Amino acid sequence: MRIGVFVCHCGTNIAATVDVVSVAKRALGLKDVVHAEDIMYTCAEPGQAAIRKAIEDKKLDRVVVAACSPHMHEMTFRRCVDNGGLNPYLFEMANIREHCSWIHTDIPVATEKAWDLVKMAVAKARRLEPLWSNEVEVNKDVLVIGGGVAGIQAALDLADAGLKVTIVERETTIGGVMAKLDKTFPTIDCSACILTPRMVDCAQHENIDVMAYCEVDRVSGYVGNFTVDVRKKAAMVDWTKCVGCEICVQKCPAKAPDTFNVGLEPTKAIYIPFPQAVPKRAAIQVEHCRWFTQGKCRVCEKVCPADAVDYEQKEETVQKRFGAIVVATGLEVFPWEEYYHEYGSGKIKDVISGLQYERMLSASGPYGGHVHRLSNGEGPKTVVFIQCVGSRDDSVGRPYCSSVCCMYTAKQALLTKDHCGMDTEVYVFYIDIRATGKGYEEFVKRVQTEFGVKYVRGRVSKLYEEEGKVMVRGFDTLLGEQVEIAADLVVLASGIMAANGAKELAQKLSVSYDEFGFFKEGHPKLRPVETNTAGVFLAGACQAPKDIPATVAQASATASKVIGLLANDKLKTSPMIAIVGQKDCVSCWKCIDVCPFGAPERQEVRPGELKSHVIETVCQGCGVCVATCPVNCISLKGFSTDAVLDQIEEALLS
Amino acid sequence: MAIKYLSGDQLPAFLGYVAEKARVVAPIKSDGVVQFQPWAPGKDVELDVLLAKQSPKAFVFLQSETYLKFGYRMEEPSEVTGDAATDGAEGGNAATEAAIPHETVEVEALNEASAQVIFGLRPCDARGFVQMDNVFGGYGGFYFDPLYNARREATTLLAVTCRDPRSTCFCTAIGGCPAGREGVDALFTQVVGGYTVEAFTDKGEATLGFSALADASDAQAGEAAEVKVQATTKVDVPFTLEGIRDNLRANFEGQAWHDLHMRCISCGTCTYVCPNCYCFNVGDELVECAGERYRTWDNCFNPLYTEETSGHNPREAKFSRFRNRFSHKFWYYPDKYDSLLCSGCGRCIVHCPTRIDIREVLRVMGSPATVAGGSSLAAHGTAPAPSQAADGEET
Amino acid sequence: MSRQDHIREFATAALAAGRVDYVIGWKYGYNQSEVVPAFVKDPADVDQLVWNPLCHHNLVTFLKRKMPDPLDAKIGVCVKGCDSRTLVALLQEELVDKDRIYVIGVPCDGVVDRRKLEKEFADEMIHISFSDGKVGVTTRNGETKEFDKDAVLLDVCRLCRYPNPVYADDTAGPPVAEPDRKHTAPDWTDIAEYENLSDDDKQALLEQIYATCIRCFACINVCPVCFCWDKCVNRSRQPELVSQKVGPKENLLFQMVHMFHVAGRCPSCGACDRACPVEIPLYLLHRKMNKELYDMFAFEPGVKLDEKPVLQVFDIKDQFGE
Amino acid sequence: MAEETQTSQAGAQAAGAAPSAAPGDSPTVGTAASGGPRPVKIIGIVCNWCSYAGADTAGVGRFRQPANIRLVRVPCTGRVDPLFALKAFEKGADGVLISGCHPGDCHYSEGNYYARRKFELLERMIHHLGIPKERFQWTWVSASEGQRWQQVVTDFVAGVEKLGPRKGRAL
Repeated sequence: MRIGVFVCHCGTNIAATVDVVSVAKRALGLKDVVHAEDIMYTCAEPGQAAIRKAIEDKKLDRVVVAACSPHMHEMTFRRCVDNGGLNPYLFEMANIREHCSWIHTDIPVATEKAWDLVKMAVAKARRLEPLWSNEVEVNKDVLVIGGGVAGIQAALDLADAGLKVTIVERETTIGGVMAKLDKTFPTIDCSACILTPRMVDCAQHENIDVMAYCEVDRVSGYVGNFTVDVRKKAAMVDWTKCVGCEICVQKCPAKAPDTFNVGLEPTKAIYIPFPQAVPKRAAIQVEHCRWFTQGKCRVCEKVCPADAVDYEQKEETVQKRFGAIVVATGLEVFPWEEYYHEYGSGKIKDVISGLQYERMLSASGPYGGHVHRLSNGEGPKTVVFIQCVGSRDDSVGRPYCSSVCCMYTAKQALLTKDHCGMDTEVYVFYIDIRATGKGYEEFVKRVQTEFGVKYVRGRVSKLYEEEGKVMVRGFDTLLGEQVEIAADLVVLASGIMAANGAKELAQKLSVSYDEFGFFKEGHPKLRPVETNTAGVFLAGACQAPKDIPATVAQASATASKVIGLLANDKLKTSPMIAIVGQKDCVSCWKCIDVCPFGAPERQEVRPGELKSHVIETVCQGCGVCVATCPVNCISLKGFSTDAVLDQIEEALLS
Repeated sequence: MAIKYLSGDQLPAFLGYVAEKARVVAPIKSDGVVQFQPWAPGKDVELDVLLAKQSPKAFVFLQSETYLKFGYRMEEPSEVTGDAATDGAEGGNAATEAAIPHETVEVEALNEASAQVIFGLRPCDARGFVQMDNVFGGYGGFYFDPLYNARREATTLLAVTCRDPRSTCFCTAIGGCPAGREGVDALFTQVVGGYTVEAFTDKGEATLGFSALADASDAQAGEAAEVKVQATTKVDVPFTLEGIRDNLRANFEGQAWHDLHMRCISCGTCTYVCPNCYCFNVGDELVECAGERYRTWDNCFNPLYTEETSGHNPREAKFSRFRNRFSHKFWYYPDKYDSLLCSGCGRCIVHCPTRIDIREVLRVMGSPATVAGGSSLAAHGTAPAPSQAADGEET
Repeated sequence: MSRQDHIREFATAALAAGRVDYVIGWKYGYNQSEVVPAFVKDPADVDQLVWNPLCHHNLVTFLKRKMPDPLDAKIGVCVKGCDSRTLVALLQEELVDKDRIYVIGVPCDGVVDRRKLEKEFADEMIHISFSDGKVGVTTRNGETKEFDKDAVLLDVCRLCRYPNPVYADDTAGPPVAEPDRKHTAPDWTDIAEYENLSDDDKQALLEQIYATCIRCFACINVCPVCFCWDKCVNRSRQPELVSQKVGPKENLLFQMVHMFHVAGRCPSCGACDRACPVEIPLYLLHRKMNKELYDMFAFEPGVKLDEKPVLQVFDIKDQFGE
Repeated sequence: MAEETQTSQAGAQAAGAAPSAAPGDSPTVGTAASGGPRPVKIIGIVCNWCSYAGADTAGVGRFRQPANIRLVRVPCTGRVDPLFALKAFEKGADGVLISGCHPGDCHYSEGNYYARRKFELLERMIHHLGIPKERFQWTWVSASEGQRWQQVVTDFVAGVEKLGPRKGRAL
């Protein structure tokens, strides 16, 4: 065996704390090591060239690079080794930067540890064997989870590229949060006017299949070949017949909370969220329907001209196959009522959330755009906006900035003046104004100057009712004095959280997520729309709070990534998977029991003799079976038991 | 030479005397288990229990011994790198120009064999060594094992006559005897008040310089002789050796092997407690540049014993391993060394987890009766089942 | 009718009916102080079969893959309570073909520890008899002694919670009275003394104990739930988990391999303890393992057919290590 | 913080094999140089997706840690055979630390669920073998928990150091 060891200075990142030269020198004393050198920047072209040269000159059959984390450059060096004419899997990396030079300061200590890490890597290298990846057919259909603006944008881009797209939306209509907005900042153009045409495009696009009122139950398989169980929830209305005429909604005698209008006014037990819904189909909220709760009524059934109502309808699960998955599950508004008791916990009628205010402003909302006090219906003379409710607030476990509140508050302040007259007193309590987008700062300035909205820097400590007013007690940190305002209406800029069930979905997709339930991107800088699970991509607020332009941009970026992926007819699978040494298999089938992916199967090796066999394309290389196999006859390529034990032994040798 | 006499109370003193020049190994009881152990003053030698669990072979033929240490030295790089960090983007190239290192191997042979005296073993145990001598090089010396022979050379065997052989003893059946001399350097025989001592070899002689050793009286000598006769008559002769090789050969395919091996669990107990079994295995262990070569006991019930690299194992079936053990002791080995590989101590019977009885096996397979093969188990070696009454538990 | 008669009767019937190729029971060995596994093929031989407190062998061992001869033999087997649990453990994982076995359950009220008796004599025992709670021993030289059976029971029997087979096709006679301890949590006092040792004392003791191991594989080959047979990783050279060298470290590791591989499947039948020719107290490990598994999952191996060994499955609600 | 507890070691021991340094012998790290008790050596076995990345995150954040741990990367804690830990102790490790993804976050969705059952039993058995509990730990550290990784390592090393290097013993 002929191993080459390359120790990287990484400028001073490593060399400042680790004596890379001595490490390289000592490496020549290791068994099978026939070449060792230190290199300034191994990942740079000159460094890679040196590796290729050494492979050539010294006829290396294993390469060890001691540098940064394999998560950073393993792929880079695999490619380099490959170009050097060596099988890319005959390469091993020692992480002497993240795991050594960056966390230690004492040079002798760090050097000694680096030396151990190099020895361990060499020990593992001895156990490496050439591997060849395998090619699998790619399914070119794409699943988009979530029918908000992100999902819609991604779907349309993908569909236009000729890919078949399925949008799964858990509500009865696509549109998401954007459909609930009145206007958009900073242009004050009508949100619905720009969104609904795109919604219609989705409905009409030959390559797009909109599955509304559905949920993703189970995801199995792997990039290029996902199998997804989609559960169609029971709408109790046969959507193949329903024409969305809304007669049933008018006639329905039972009231039910209206989630689309954020609970401002009740809707009916059978409902269609809003006039431009896509698909425009009715659904029954059974827990509020008289037939289901009291066993009488069936009015909708009687009045339905298409006789679409079907009380017997059961939910059903359909299985679909996809090559890639785009997650666009969007956001949820922070439930301020549960946390901000000083703001009345929602008991004060005239204190509402920003999104409720959007519905109040909206011409297609429950009040036809008439801004008024919910307590008495009068138009407000004084309106107070409070920012960062559920954002930048550790006390409620929301340290992050929701990034859109500053702007939508400014927009709503402006619209208030517009709806209620310029003489309306409008105050905004803020901590900082974050107006980083194109034209945003200018917009805020206009709101302050042209529209005379009064910005008060400070937090509101208390809201309470007094003589039919909502008393707003806060502190103006610029004037350094207590302020108290008697408001008619208070609007809270409630923050953004990940959609309900985001964590559960993440687990189904086995992608990672942060403590707040936002999905984790592959790399914050370099892989912003990918996840660590190949074939699963992100779009919109499910990754982090963003405004519409950012969301749309990310959706298109994701679409292009997916298009890039599915441009291949075949995909290379990782060869670092489990393989059964059938000679030693005792046919106990424990591997089949424990495999999360169903990769091992019973194979008849000769008549009547069954042995375990791992299906290469299904195996994801986790190695659970390897640890379970009592005879250790399953080996995980690249992580063989011998390799692990040798590393341990080497580390302890010194 | 003259028979000597050692009074019982002088035994510790005698061992102490011997221990001055050599390590003394003797059967010693700890936690109710009698095993051969290094003796030290104050430790009681256990001679009432006839046989220690294991034969003393482990003190000459170690169960596990490292006999070679080796190390690889990689040639140092011919050039020492300059301060590479200053060499700019190209890096130091510390060793690119250095000659390709090559390995040199250093080897260190280990073989310590210090003088030891094994006291209190039985003639059958001693005979076991003689049979191992054949294999390890005494015999014709066509293969000479330095490890074994060095220790054997340095070892003196002071055997004790079996006063009271057990029902599982069958030394006489294979040409041995409770007072056998084969392999014995000096023989102790328990008589009233002490032991008579006879040295058969110079080695034995050498241990008898102990001052308290007196010449045995005729009475004592006579008593000893009587003890030996008595003991010998006590040993059963459960099978005959006559034609046993031919019969084993003839019965090679016998169905009876299948019947007899049924309760065998293919462990190695019988071979590891046996004073004769000598099979071993060799292994290397290497970590980085330092390695060692060791050998350990192996046995014919170990699947790897015959497994081939391909994975094919000619003795995959349990019965074939079982058959091999007995065939080897009474057929293959005799063919080669013209002696048996068994000294009749019966340890394999007593310690077998399922009490497989070598005597029963030889009765069946060693006799021509079963050439036909279809022997039934009932016929052999099973004590008659008790009457209902005797089975008290159940009445 | 005695249990012994029942066993003989069931055996005769099964053989005669061709339901099995042979029946595994117990018979006397080379003398009447020893009982050994009996393999009866011919109805004429069933009279060899005995049942008494010497019948310690767990015959389920002989159902393990590679053990039957011929390999596809239809086998009748006698099982005590503890034995039946090992059988269930095998059945849980389909390591034994249910259709190829016929199980004769034998309710058992305790097996005597022959080694305890042995240590009472320098001479060799040649006959052991039983009558109302007494054990009578005769040695080769005619010495006789009587013991209380309870005083010479196997330790595992003192703590037994399942004296009646948990799985059987036919049962030899009426069940024995269920002990009270069946209804309380298991009793682990047998390892308490060891557990109370200091870390250093434990290490020292283990070192001493495992220095005597001769790696004969009796414990592993006799273990009824240990089914890898020739392929045991303890023998494996690649990967070499356990060095082939013999020493306290290696020998202890060797046993830990066994322990982990039978974790959740070993009901502590004690077969390994009894098989060990050098009398290593293996129960120190497998009893502890079962204690911990019980503590973690309230799980007892080999009791319910429809269960899976606890390490073969998981529960998202497990609460460990948080 | 128990920073930099490892004393420097004498030169290139491994270059040029000393046949005396037989495998299996408990290592004699640095005694030559430092004279005092050798620094403790700890084997860490971490999963690729969470804890290894978590250690990376700690590195990127420059979270200082004691230098006694040597990490072995495996794809998933589900791939960790309990025997790895025992083997490490047999080979002379002073401590063993195993870490993976938090339950529910396993990259392979289920691996760590199996693992935690094994580890819990392993931990209890290890103590049974007379290896003090300070010498063995298994835990969960996610890719984003660089600081937690620093804490885990620092505390664990401190615990092992209190006991010092292991003497050659059964396992």
